[in-house]
Amino acid sequence: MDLILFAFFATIAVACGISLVVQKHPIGSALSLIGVMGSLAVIYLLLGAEFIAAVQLIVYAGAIMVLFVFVIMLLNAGEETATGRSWPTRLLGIPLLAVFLGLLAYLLQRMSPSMGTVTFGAFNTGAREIGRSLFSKYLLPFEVTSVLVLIAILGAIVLARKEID
Amino acid sequence: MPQLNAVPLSWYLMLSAILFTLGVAGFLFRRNIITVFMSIELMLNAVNLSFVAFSHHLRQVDGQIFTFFVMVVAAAEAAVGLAIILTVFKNRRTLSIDEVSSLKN
Amino acid sequence: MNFFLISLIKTGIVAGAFMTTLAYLQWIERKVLAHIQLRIGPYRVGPHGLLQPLADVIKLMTKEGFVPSHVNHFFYILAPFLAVFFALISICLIPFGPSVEIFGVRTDLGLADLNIGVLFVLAISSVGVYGVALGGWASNNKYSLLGGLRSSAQMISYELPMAIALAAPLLLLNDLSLRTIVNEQAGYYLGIIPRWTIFQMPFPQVFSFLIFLVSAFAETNRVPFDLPEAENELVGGFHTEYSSLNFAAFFMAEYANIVTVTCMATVLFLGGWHPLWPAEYGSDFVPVLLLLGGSAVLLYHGLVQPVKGRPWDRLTLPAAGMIFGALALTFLVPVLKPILIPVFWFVAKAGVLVFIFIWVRGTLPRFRYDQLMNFTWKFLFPVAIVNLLITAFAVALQGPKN
Amino acid sequence: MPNQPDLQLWLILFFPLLGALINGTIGRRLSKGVIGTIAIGSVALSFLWVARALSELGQLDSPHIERYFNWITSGDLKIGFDLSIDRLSSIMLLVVTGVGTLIHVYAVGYMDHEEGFWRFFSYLNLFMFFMLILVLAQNFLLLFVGWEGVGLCSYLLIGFYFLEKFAGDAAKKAFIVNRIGDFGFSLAMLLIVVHFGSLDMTEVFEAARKMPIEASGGVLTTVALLLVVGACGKSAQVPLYVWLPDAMAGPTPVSALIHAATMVTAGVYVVARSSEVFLKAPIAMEVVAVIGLITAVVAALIGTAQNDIKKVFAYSTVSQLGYMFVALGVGAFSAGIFHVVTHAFFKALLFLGAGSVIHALHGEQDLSKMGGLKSKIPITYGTLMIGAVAIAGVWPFAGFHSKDAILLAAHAHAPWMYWVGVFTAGLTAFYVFRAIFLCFFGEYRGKAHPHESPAIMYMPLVILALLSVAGGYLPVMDWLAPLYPAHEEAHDLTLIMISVAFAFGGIFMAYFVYVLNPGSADGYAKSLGGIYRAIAGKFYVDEAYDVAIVHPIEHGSRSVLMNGVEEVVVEGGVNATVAVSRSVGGALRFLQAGNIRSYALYVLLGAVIFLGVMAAGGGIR
Repeated sequence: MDLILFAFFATIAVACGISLVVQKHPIGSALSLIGVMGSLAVIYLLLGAEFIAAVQLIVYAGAIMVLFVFVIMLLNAGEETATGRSWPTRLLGIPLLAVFLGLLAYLLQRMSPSMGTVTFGAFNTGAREIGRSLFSKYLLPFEVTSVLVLIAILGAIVLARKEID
Repeated sequence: MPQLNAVPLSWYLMLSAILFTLGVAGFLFRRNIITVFMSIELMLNAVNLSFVAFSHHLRQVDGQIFTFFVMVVAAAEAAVGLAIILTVFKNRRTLSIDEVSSLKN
Repeated sequence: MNFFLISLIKTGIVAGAFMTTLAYLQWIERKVLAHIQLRIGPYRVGPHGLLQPLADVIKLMTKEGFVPSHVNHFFYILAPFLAVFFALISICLIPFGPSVEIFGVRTDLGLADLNIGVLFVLAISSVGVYGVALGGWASNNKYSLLGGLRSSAQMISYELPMAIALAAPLLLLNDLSLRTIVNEQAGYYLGIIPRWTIFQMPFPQVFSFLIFLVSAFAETNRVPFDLPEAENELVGGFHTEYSSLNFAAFFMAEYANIVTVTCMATVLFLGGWHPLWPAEYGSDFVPVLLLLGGSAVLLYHGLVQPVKGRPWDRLTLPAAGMIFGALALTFLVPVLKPILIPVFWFVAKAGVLVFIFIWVRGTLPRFRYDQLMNFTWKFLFPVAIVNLLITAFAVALQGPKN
Repeated sequence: MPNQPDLQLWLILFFPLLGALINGTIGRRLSKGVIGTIAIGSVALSFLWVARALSELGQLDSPHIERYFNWITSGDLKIGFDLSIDRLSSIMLLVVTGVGTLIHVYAVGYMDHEEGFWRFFSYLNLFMFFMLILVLAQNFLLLFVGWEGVGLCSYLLIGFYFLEKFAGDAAKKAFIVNRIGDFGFSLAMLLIVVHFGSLDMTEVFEAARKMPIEASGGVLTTVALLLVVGACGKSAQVPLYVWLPDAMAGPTPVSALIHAATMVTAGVYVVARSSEVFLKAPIAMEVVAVIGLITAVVAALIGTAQNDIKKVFAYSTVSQLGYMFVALGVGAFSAGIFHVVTHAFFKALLFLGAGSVIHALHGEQDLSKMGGLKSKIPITYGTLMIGAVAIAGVWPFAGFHSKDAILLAAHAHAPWMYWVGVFTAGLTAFYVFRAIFLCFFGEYRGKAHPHESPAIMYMPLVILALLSVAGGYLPVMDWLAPLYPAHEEAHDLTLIMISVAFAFGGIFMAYFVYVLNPGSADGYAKSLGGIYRAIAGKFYVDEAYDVAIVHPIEHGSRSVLMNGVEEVVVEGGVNATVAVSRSVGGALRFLQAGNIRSYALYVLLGAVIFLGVMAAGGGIR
């Protein structure tokens, strides 16, 4: 059962990821990214991270990506135009990426026997545990992050209110 | 069905690796700033996945906390980054990364 | 397998009921609005226009599903599907009643129950933007685009006060599973005042309820926040370019959202299926009495004193009266009673809220856009935060729950 | 010194520093009254503290040392922040703080109309701070700190009117000339460190005492000579005296405090302080004496032909310093210090009086535009007259005692020195009284409307006048006697009479020339011809320096440094660097095309390499 679910959503995720890369239109990429996030949320559920799954949907799919879509619409960004300067990156990039992925895979399969398996429900974390450690063990980082967010808000406002000149 | 109910951890990690690579690919090959930005988000997601997977593996909640922080930071980053993109577009009238390669217009 | 079977049955029932409700919600809305405006409203199709929804559906289905040439096909088609999907999906988390015994099978009234139900509903509603936004964008039409932009901005903005308003009762009930939440609200103070969240000590959540309601209006793009489809400025807003089923899909999504939101409000603030006063004071007989009264009125108007110039009434009103009476009797059947009573209370509360939705639409004018934004950012948001703080403080003072 | 009380000597330094800081930082916003109060108060406080400390110490048979913290530690060389008081420094302390206080009071009145009031007083307090460090220092390095500090302050204060060019130039001149002396001084310090392995004065002098007298040079002689170089710079001795007359560009209180009473005597103080060293180096002693004599005569000669009242007094200062050096040179250290004290009194008096005159004439300094002021500013006249008599060395005024002590010592050392000294005394009397007569007698030759100075200005004058009268009876020499080997002083009345006679001769000469038949001076000047021109031209020393030193340096730097080093080496090097970096940058430009994706590519490359290494290393364990 787990395996099927995992396989299914993993396939969706990878497919959406690929489509993010190949889509010509930003909106298309955005939607595929949302797809990735949604399937990742499900996979988080499989990993027993309910809270993270929900937050993944709320924050990523619900806020960040909406922001992206909003901006794309606002700027009415069309399909991107090919420029001549992209061939060297392609030329070097594709093999490099292949090597990169290959190495990762190699290392993973080297380590996999030592890592065991994941079974649904073996380890469940609700909002409670997260909240506990968030407000006890990770209190300082939490507060710092809040400050960071505040700063980000201010920065966004300042940047966005700038007029065209 | 035992092995049907047990997915090797390394598969999750492999998935995250693939997604990450895809993100890098998007970063490398796309020319639209927004798309590049989204590729970055994709990489973040991939990393988050490994975090959660490890947190399940180690039976510790910390990995998920990290994911949480990553998300918050990503939100902040998105806010500021998109604002910057807006400004860039206002000033340059373009979204292509190659166009904005120069420090001054 | 048993589990799957039961789930299947329940899904079927709920889906059917839900769809019908949606269809008839529109009829109800039109009727209510009509009476608010001193009109009769749908009357021709079927007795009192009861078949109007059917007619509408047929009309919309038989219309040509026209796709303009200048639109972005994929997203143009995708948008309404997304909208409907996200609108319908969250109903499956709503608990309509307690776990009951039917024909020897014990089951919960309600499809599913997640540990993070509230968060899930929140997530779905936050993702719900895409339908409208994409639709507006894909239509490749200035008005639609504006509508889409407006709705996305509006939804993001009202997401915050909504979420924060939700957080406050969660502090009182300290659980995220909707069913647990409802169970937490069982019981009465002084044996008479229900322990619903809006009445619950140490800090009754009246404000957060109001905030939630207002943001709900905005989230569902209802008057007075229906900027995305402001006819007089944006033609039809995001659905200007849509026709036939796509168009219907958007409307269905809207009504589905209304239902979901009202159900959420009921669950979170109005104590779900718990009756307004305890059963020992005869709260069980409220539906019976209501229905009987209704049937009495109908019979009176149908048989004793018919209204002038409406010949059909001689047949339809008594028939309706009969039906009402029959329904009233079903509430007395001991087997069905434990199922129907809670469901009744739930539906009653949700219905009242829905009525409020319609009522507001009939009375209030539309906001201006800047007013809309100022309202949420400068009023709702701070108030919600303050409310949350006070609640947290109260809860902290009260000490840990037993 | 375990049995000695802890006197918190640092407070003496602390008060002026605090005043300087306050006035220097927030002085701009303070009212003049507040600033003046702070300035005077700080100095007065440290004066009181000195008095208290001395009263505590009583008979100061052995120096009182307070060690605060270890300042520098390099290898086995330890230099602490140590302050000390012995009989010598106690006198200097009293003079510095006492006269300093008086001059501060005077300055408040004098600078009243000036811009940068707060700036002036913060500088002045800072000077006091450094001067006190110099006096209190227990080791040479700390002394050098004070030494440089007073140099800095004198630079700042000479250039106080930095809007006028001459002030800036004078300041630079003073600073640069002092550098020469400081160079000598620092060399001396290095030599001391190398030889004695310490800079602590007590230790050094202990070591020096044990060493034999060097009849024909040696380490001590070198050290002594280097110290003398430094002292010449600070105390304006031949050949480094040229900066002092120009230093009169500063405000008059500055001239009085720094360039008459305190700082310029630092050289004398240092030599007297390191008497142990000098006593072992007769050659150095001779040099000191000769330098002193030459300075005294030359300065006195030049002084006779100056028309700027302050310049006159400046040259007299130089020649008086010469006297002190003579005293040191002939081994009469106590006499030298005694003269320092008395000179501080009457020279401060003279300068402040001159300042009062200038103040009365709204900034007029030219003697030829004065005259007949006797009746207009009587108090200034009286006090100034007393100062003149005192410097002329007439019995029983202060100058008489110290000067005659010196002259007797000189005669005991070598009679010819005595005669030169006496001649100089006559000259001194002549030019001082020339200035006085030109200023106060005859009829008024200026245009401004003179007015008497306010009380805050003439009160210090009066006090200093009293000191100049009575200062001669201060038991300075007896107080210092235990420090220095007593040398036989033939109390030869005839010698004294001769010197006094010379003084009166000078006075009468001046009276005859400038009062009885004014205007005859030019005639005499003509009859003297070249000599007079030489004197009036200050022996063309400045010009000589220009030709001999300044021009070669300027020209050399212009030709060698600017055209040679600058253009060829520096610019060439720069251009070469530019060319190289440009070519390299051109090569590297393609890596840094601002193309983000290529950057990402590099990052990816790095990651791949990293992973490769990991894989080769066999994964993570």
